[in-house]
Amino acid sequence: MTAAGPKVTPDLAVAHGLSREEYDRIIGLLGREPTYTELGLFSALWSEHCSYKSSRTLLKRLPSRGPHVLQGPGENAGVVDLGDGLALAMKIESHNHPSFIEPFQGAATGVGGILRDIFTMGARPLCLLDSLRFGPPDHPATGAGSGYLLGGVVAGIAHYGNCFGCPTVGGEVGFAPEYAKNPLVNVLCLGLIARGRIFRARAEGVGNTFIYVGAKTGRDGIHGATMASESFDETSSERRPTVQVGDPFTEKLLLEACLEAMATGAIVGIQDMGAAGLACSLSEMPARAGTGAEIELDRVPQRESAMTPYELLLSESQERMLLVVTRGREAEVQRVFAKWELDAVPIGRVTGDGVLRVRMHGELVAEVPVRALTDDAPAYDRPRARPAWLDAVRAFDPATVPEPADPTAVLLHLLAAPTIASKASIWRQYDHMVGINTLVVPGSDAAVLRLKGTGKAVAVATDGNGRYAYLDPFQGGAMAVAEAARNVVCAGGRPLAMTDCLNFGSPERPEIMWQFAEAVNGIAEACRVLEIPVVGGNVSFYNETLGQAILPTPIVGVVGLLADAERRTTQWFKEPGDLVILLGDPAGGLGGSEYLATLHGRLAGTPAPLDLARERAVQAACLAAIEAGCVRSAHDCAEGGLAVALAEGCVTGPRPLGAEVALDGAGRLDARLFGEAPSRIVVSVPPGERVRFERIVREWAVPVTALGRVGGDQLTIRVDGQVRIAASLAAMAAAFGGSFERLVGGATAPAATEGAA
Amino acid sequence: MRFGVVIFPGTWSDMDFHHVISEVLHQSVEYLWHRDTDLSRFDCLVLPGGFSYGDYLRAGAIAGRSPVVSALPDFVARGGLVLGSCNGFQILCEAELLPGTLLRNECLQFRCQTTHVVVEQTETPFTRGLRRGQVLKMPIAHGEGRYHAEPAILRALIDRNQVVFRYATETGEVTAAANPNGSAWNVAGVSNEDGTVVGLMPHPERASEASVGSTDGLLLFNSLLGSLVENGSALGR
Amino acid sequence: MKARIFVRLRPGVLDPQGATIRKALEGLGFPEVRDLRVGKVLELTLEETDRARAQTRLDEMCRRLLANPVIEDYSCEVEESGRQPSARPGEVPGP
Amino acid sequence: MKARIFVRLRPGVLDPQGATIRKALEGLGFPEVRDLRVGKVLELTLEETDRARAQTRLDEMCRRLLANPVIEDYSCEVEESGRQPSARPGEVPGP
Ligand SMILES: Nc1ncnc2c1ncn2[C@@H]1O[C@H](COP(=O)(O)OP(=O)(O)O)[C@@H](O)[C@H]1O
Ligand SMILES: [Mg+2]
Repeated sequence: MTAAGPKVTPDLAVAHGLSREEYDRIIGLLGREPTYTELGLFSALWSEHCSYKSSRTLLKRLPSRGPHVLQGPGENAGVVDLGDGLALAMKIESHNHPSFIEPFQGAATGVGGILRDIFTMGARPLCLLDSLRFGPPDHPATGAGSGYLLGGVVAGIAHYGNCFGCPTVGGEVGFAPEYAKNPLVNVLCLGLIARGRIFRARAEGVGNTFIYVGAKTGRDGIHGATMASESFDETSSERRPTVQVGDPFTEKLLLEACLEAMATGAIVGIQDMGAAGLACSLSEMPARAGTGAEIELDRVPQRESAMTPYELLLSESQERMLLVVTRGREAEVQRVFAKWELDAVPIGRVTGDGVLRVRMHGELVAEVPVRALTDDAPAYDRPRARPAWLDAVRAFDPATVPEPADPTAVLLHLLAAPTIASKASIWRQYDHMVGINTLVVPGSDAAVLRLKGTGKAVAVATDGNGRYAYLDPFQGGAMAVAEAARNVVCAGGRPLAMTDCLNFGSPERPEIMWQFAEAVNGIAEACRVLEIPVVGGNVSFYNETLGQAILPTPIVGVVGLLADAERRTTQWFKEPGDLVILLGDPAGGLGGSEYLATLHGRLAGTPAPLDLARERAVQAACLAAIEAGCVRSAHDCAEGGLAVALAEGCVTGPRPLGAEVALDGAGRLDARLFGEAPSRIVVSVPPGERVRFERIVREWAVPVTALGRVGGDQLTIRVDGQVRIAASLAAMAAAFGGSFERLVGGATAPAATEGAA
Repeated sequence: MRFGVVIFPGTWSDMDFHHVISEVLHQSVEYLWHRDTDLSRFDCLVLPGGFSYGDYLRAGAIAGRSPVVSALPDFVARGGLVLGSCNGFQILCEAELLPGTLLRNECLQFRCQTTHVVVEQTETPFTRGLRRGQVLKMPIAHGEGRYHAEPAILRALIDRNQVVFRYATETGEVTAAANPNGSAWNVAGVSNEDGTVVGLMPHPERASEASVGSTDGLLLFNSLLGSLVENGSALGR
Repeated sequence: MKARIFVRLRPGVLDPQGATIRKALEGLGFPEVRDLRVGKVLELTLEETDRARAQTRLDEMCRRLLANPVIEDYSCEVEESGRQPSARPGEVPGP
Repeated sequence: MKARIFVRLRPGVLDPQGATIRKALEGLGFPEVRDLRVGKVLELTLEETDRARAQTRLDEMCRRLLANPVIEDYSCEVEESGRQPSARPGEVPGP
């Protein structure tokens, strides 16, 4: 074995992000000290990002089986059956750390990575959604003025998705001070596959050939995987040279070439090279198949000169894939890649002994059992402790908050709050139509995309509320599932499956680990009751800077199926005279609400309770009514409560319409108008359908409240007979549409890194 | 009618045009690769949208020098028709098959939105079935769609009736507010002198089915098919 | 042989990017900037030893592909051998 | 006073645009081009008469806005007065 590079010592291992115990474990597994190259392999594969060492055991609690699941967690993406011989690949991933260091390229390469996860499965990407979190727009780091983080991230997503040609059809953007130095960039991708044509990341068949395809390898992002497994401190900027630049053009060629090569039947297995690059693919693919690999690194196409084995194995250059091709059929695959002007180079063989052997210049530079890198990676049951501060923040006395004197002004204020306001100035920068499948474009509760040739469609939404999770992580996890599913239901989709991205602080802190475990338990519980299996996801830890963690933020993406695409529903009112009806309990709570945060600057209380059985009934009732064709609009009540949901019903459609609504009952005025609670959906129903609607929803035993009627040019809300809100359509539209426009609209300062002109 | 849809490295509206031509219009359609130069089996070629060659250097610049584009002048001279949308329009301008060029949007951002265009010219095969002043609703999706030509050249285009579409309001008024990218004279599409090559920034293929919001894009194809029935599909070749 | 090709928007062609940058600079406390325009510079190495031939070839590349005469002007510089493009007199190297 | 600012990708940072243009040039019969990289050049006029002060200000602009230090290097040139940026020796002016 050749010891290229410095001598390996325990200190060097620690500098690689491994603990001393982990280093001893490596020596135990190898029966000797690792070479420098081998240390690089272990440090990357045993990083939190690749090994899930802090979360693996807990994630097993997530239910992943269901009648439609064709592929659960463990592959590059999950796959569900859509019928008609079609299957849907789905996966969400975070690119939080790279996006903080370089927002444009960080977000762009995040899109690139999730697209590859989808097309390695053999799927053609159908759409993207992006869930983003930033500090408040007036915070210097978010810098709406400089457009720096927010503008950079949005431009990066637009650059990559638009150039590649996959529509970005939805997502969400939220703001809170806790994200100022740790923005979140989570991207979800869906892809379509013929049911029997699913590819997997397995190196099957001793003697088969590993073929490297795509972009050449440079010194990009070496240690990206360990970077994503550390918190930020003052020296983080010194590690900046690791930033990768994405090339969506090459990715597009890679997509077409991979799908065409897959059609030859010569490809046995395929995996993208993402975090930890070649090292990851060369160990995970054989590990999944119980095989080994013999690799000649000299053959790897290289962009820079004099690269070492360590660098070649750990480089995170983008737009690359590793294929396993049936021995003797290499030329068929190479021909396809030549047509697309991409490299396709055999770099080694599948072996039967379970060992990864890497040679360079004829010398052995690494010889490691693949299981040592993968299955034998440490798994920790990290200490967990309920945070001492939790009771204090949950204790909230509403009496300390004055009731609003002018509820109309509060409504307009909330409509203009960055988390609630229209994000049109973001999504008009995204091509959300390419592929001509987008039946419901961004701006409603869920996007709807048709499945050409079937009459069916899929609905998809992402959701997550860091404030709820902060105040009650179990409920925050469960609410994320409930809300994403509710949004899909509001569009007329029957939830099929979900994927989750769990964004937390450092797992080495017991209180963060407690939040994480609670959130996973909450998600698991909601999945069981709502019968939505988890088919994959992602965990992003270490979202903290100088000990200040983000709000715990589980983001959930739910996909639903519409048996009849023509039954799709949007959130806005459509016809004057239609009845406005609330499904679910009208009561809302102030705990953790947007109202409390935006108007009173407080993050406190307990979120309104989530009764999963009730949630299930409300969703079932709404869906049944939509499928029966007696609902003209359906909108979930989320941030800002009932009043904001009604206002959005008025102003978000192509034709703004007013409404007249009356509320009766008990409770504080602000809680009734702006309080938040799960399991509430505002629908509009044509008067002639009222009887049929009531008959359908009665079967599900959910509370139904007739609120009023659509019509006029203002939203009037009477509470106990007294007009409390009277807001004109123009005022609401200006508040809702104008505020964000000013932040990101128009020509922002040109980030030097914007892509090709 | 035999359509060809050209694929350059980085093209992405190819499948969308293919879908509309075969599934909505039920016409014969084939893909062509950017290296193909035998165009004799086609009546009409479509240069679709996308980011050919990543839009690197200038949008459409590299594709504008590809073999298939080099074969277009001959194809056109023999009576062939060419429609370029979005990146296809940029390519045709770069190849000097259409006058002018497309620059970065004035807002410096990509824009994906619904636009309305008013029909200025009904002498092309793609607009023959339309009325002058008719308003069409078609989306745009581009970062470099600001039409530019030297003032004298633009004047000449207007005089020779080569401006085919202009951005307008829903009711057909040509206003600055209706101009999504800062195009000179609100130009959204132009033709060559004969009207046999037409380029436009909007996406007719995304406006060809009611379920996606508009069927106005189909009118371009229907005009074309009508004109071919009239002229016969051999196009005099 | 090293060479640089400059491609600039022709005078009279609107440069919104340049205008936006100028405005942003003004906002950051640089009011002294006037008429900022953004161009491209292509830095390349040519397998060519003859300066005159190199210049002819560069010119040809610009005409064939690199510049669009409708909107752009170009100019080419061949570096004197041994001299780095960035080591010009009057130039402040970045950090 | 006229000035030019060059902003380039740092060495080692992938330049997909440069690589694509190089390949296109090769296809058009210019195989002699190696390592093409694309940068930006900002040409501007400064209301400033002191060269040294101009250079300091330009440097500041680059650090504050014009260059992204994560992936880019920059350099600034102040033109000697009366001299045009394009009138350098060894330069072929475009048509
Ligand atoms: N929060 C989660 N919920 C469910 N599955 C998860 C979660 N996080 C990770 N997984 C699964 O663990 C596997 C490894 O994830 P990851 O390393 O992100 O994949 P990749 O390397 O393809 O990006 C995947 O199959 C993923 O779906
Ligand atoms: Mg993967």
